[in-house]
Amino acid sequence: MNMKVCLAGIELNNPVMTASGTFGSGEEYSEFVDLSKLGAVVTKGVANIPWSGNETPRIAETCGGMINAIGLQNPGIDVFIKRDLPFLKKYDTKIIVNVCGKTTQDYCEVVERLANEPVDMLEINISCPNVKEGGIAFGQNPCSVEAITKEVKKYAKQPIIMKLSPNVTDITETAKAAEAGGADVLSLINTLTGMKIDIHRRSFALANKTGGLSGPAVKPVAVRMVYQVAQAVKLPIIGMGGIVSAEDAIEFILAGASAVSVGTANFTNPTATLDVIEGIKAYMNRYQVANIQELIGAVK
Amino acid sequence: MNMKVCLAGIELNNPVMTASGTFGSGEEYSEFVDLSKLGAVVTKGVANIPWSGNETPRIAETCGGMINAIGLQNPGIDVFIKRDLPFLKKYDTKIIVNVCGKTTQDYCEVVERLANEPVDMLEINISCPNVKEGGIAFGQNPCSVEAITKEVKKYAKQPIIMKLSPNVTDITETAKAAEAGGADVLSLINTLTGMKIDIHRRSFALANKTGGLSGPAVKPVAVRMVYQVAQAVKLPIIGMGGIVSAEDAIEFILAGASAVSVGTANFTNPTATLDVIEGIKAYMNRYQVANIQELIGAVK
Amino acid sequence: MSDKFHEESIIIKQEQIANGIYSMWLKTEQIASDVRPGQFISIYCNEGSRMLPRPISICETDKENNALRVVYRVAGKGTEEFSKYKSGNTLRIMGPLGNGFPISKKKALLIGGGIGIPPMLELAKELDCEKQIVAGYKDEIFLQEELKLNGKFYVATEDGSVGTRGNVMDAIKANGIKAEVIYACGPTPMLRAVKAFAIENEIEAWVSLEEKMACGIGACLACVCKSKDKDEHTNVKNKRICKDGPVFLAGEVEF
Amino acid sequence: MSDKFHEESIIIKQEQIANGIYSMWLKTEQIASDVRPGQFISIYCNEGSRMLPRPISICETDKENNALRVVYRVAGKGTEEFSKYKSGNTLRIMGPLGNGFPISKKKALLIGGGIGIPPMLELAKELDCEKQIVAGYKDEIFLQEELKLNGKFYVATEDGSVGTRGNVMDAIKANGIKAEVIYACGPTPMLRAVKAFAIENEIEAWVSLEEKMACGIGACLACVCKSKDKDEHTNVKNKRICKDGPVFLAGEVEF
Ligand SMILES: Cc1cc2nc3c(=O)[nH]c(=O)nc-3n(C[C@H](O)[C@H](O)[C@H](O)COP(=O)(O)OP(=O)(O)OC[C@H]3O[C@@H](n4cnc5c(N)ncnc54)[C@H](O)[C@@H]3O)c2cc1C
Ligand SMILES: Cc1cc2nc3c(=O)[nH]c(=O)nc-3n(C[C@H](O)[C@H](O)[C@H](O)COP(=O)(O)OP(=O)(O)OC[C@H]3O[C@@H](n4cnc5c(N)ncnc54)[C@H](O)[C@@H]3O)c2cc1C
Ligand SMILES: Cc1cc2nc3c(=O)[nH]c(=O)nc-3n(C[C@H](O)[C@H](O)[C@H](O)COP(=O)(O)O)c2cc1C
Ligand SMILES: Cc1cc2nc3c(=O)[nH]c(=O)nc-3n(C[C@H](O)[C@H](O)[C@H](O)COP(=O)(O)O)c2cc1C
Ligand code: FES
Ligand code: FES
Repeated sequence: MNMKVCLAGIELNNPVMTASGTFGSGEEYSEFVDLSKLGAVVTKGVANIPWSGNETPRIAETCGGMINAIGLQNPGIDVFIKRDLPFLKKYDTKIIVNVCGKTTQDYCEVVERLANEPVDMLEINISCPNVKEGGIAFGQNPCSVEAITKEVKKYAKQPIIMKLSPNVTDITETAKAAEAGGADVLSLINTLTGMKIDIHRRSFALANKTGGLSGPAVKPVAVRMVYQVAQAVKLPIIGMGGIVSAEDAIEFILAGASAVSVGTANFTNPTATLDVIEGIKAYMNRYQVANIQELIGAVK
Repeated sequence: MNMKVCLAGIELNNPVMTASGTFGSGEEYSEFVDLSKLGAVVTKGVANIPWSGNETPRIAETCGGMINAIGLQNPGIDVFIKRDLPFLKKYDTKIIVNVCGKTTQDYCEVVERLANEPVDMLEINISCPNVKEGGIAFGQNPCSVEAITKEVKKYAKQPIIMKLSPNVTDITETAKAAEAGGADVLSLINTLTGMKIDIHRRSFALANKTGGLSGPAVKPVAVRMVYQVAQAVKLPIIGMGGIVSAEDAIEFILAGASAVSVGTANFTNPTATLDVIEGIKAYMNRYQVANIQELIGAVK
Repeated sequence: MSDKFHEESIIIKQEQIANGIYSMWLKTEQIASDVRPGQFISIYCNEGSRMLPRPISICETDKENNALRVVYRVAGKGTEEFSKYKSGNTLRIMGPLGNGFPISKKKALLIGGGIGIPPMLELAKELDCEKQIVAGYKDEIFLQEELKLNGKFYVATEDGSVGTRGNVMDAIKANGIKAEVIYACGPTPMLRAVKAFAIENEIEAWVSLEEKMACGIGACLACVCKSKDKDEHTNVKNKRICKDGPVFLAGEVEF
Repeated sequence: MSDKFHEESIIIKQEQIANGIYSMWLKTEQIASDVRPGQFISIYCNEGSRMLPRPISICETDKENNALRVVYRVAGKGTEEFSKYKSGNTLRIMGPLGNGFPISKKKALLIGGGIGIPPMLELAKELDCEKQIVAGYKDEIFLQEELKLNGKFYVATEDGSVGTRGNVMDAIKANGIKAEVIYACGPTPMLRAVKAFAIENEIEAWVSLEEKMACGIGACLACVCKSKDKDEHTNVKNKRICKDGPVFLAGEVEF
């Protein structure tokens, strides 16, 4: 059985990776998960300088999901390169660094700093709904998606994954814009902007008022978008949004994703990633699928 | 305790109504619900001529919700006026007719036909994701929202509610467009476009491939949009999307909705509407809220 | 039309009667008191992430005790949830739903395939006429004892372990069964074969159809099937299985 | 740092010990074997619509039997779910989590407010020094017997029905309690008062903080509090309550 998938020339042992922001830089979860078993570890977003993130409360539970407004707290690229990269290098997995910024310049700075580091790919987060500048502001407009992709590509030595926002009228437009800008891979979906109100305190559940909705609740939207994007562009797709089980992951793969990320489910089950990998194997066994390639985009 | 709310001059006994398409024309649910207890009954979408709707399967369950692609099956305006309106008139509730069409002309025809009928308001569904023509195609573009609102208003004798789609980058733009077009009330959200894949049969769960996601899963998105629209326009808002309990309904009201609709929850609990009304009363009692007006938009 | 009720029922007894097949007796307030064979109930999940009810046929009633029996197969997450409950646990249910089979005195052939067998029991108990019951199983058989008591009983199993090897049609042919009216419930391919057989032999045939449901009472239009003629209610060629069915004359619907 | 485990635990005993307050003993595989007082566990809901674990302090351990006790208040849907389970039911849990209280020989004052009282029991049992325990309740008291066995015990109730009328600070003042080290867990206003008291009297004070959590192990950055100095891990003035806490020196964090 062959579970290897290839994204822009980078071969992953299997298609299962972590969703940025839900797995730190892997260290904490390494107590539960042998990182070498993962297709890739995608790190929490990292910026050119340290960010303190938003006020608390930063999360709230919702039916079948959660909203978060962490606000991209991160220790900055220096600490990341010095501490987190060496840690990840100890494992036989691919390293994908999620990059955030307030300006195009910020993103480029991080990309440039990582150019000669042992990083396999970079995921550009232009879809975070929880920061005032940068993030989603870039990700909702096809023109700016194309522009930032082009800029980032100038500095990048590794393949570039553009992470798309679901908070758009037509995701194929931003997908095509990223493709036009030279993106190597697309990942989707980031979170849907949501809100929760505490009716007893009569206030917002999150200090930031709005937050990004993730978890199984959003899966139908995510699968739909992956399918639409798979029909619209030629780039490989990393699918995510509500994956809890192998069944969920296979839905995304059948819809057209070459790889998948597990996010919120890590919070419900620290070995969710491994369970998904085992479950995909079991499915391939049951239906005698020799090569996972046969499943990618098989439902049209 | 005063639970009366006023929408465009129409006074409702309470703010709780049914969401279009989940309650038929009230007859079936009247075995469980005394329709006179509802603020209003919003009917299933009705077109100028009968529509057969989509192929089956038309629905599929998802985590905390469902996707549907009924495809606006309806018996047409003639049967509706002859059979369903007289039935509804027997109850002491407001009657809101949801209107669908393939062209602007279709909508206007229905609106004109209803002008002299005993109908309190019309809700124009320009946001159904499950039909090839009409529906969402009108609802995703601010210019066409404004245009169709203007046209419909020409024929309308009753207040017009424009029902907005959540499948947009910025819902305040379509909301403002509807306001500019002369809408009297806004209702949101219609369903989020979603997809489910049956991994065992390797096919789409719905014959229509995509369907509209509804239920508690979407509530955070719906509350966020109601809040955003409440900040952006002056029109009263009917909030919906995932309301199951009074707590949910109050969230929408605090976010800025003057009234709320209960949809998918009817399928989980046929008396959901009544339970929501009772629960709102209990909340008002507990917190000594004399008039529900005090709650509308109280969280800012 | 009988009244419909929405109530909290109490599980009186639950047992596994075959591999993955469960039998559950529910104590109801009102629902069991006025059930026609072929009607079904909507069972709601207690698990909050599952919003839609599960339609399950009424297999048997104990009207004196206002109890009803359902026999179901664990097909997915909802039925799996039900299978874990024990006597004393509660389940919200709505019913009785749908039209049910029309009762007559004609020589009857009751055909059940797989999980379409359970409603045949209540039907056989209510029919007061000459009854022949054909039940088709994959391998393991269930409800055999109860059915035997209520008519001449024939079995088909796919693996031939019991009765005729093959499907219900094979058993009907092998035993040369004749009838004036057919009542059938089972997988669509079986119902198609029954319809063809009924047309060929000019027998009146009633079939019970399935479709995914949301409201279960005719309001949402999720569960339609195509009808030969324009339906009076929908004003198009669609009938609602939950309300106008699940039982239809084989000739009036397409499946 | 002790190892963390993720396992299916079995409820040995569950009882309501006060209005809305439940005590639950869990049989674990490994978690209970190496717990420090002040640590907590993440309890996962079985209900599939609730994705996030509930952080609950360890109230007591029975290391021989690898069991641990939690005492919790029904605050919302998750704790309500837990309260319905009976012995024999299972709950997935992760732990032990967080740093726990530092153990010393100094004359200690343990302050618990409301649902912050439970962790004080394991702490009192582990501390080998002069112990004074002040527990503040709204009205109904709980864990009193167990706490009495492990130190000099003072009570404050808001309604004055037992002990000092008022809050824990009132009880401390009323009884002129002195100490070299304070350990406190309870609502934020209480912790603020404790901090002020500790500064005023120059006493070392350890407080256990709360925040909404997602991962519970330091990965998601949901549960931070502001720190006086730049935190080594985060590289900003934020500490992770689940990992660097929940126990902090009162002076090093803002709350
Ligand atoms: C009128 C009627 C009577 C039925 N009687 C019986 C019976 O007596 N015994 C029995 O075992 N089964 C019966 N079924 C089928 C039964 O409803 C499904 O097996 C059951 O709903 C599956 O639910 P699940 O949660 O286990 O599966 P899932 O696949 O997890 O269900 C997901 C959703 O799909 C729906 N669904 C899945 N399969 C079916 C199906 N075959 N028909 C309709 N909806 C489906 C579920 O209700 C649910 O909304 C009947 C169906 C109908 C329409
Ligand atoms: C380190 C720590 C130790 C705790 N120890 C105890 C204890 O021993 N006994 C006890 O009764 N309670 C304790 N709590 C509080 C307990 O976690 C919450 O009361 C509980 O999570 C509420 O869950 P719910 O589903 O009932 O409420 P809901 O309001 O339905 O919960 C919704 C979400 O908010 C979170 N949440 C709600 N209230 C809190 C809170 N106060 N702190 C953190 N998260 C919250 C829940 O975990 C869940 O994710 C502790 C909290 C922390 C952080
Ligand atoms: C707590 C949290 C933090 C996140 N942080 C980031 C981030 O730093 N960068 C990013 O691109 N996406 C971030 N995301 C989005 C996830 O990577 C993912 O796109 C989204 O959660 C959908 O997947 P899921 O439903 O499996 O969680 C975060 C999500 C959560 C829940
Ligand atoms: C089965 C079904 C049918 C629907 N039909 C219509 C319709 O005819 N017209 C319309 O405007 N909205 C229709 N809707 C959308 C609902 O009115 C509502 O906007 C949406 O479901 C969100 O509310 P909920 O989460 O409470 O269901 C339908 C929804 C469902 C689930
Ligand atoms: S399930 Fe709603 S009409 Fe049949
Ligand atoms: S809960 Fe994730 S860092 Fe604390």
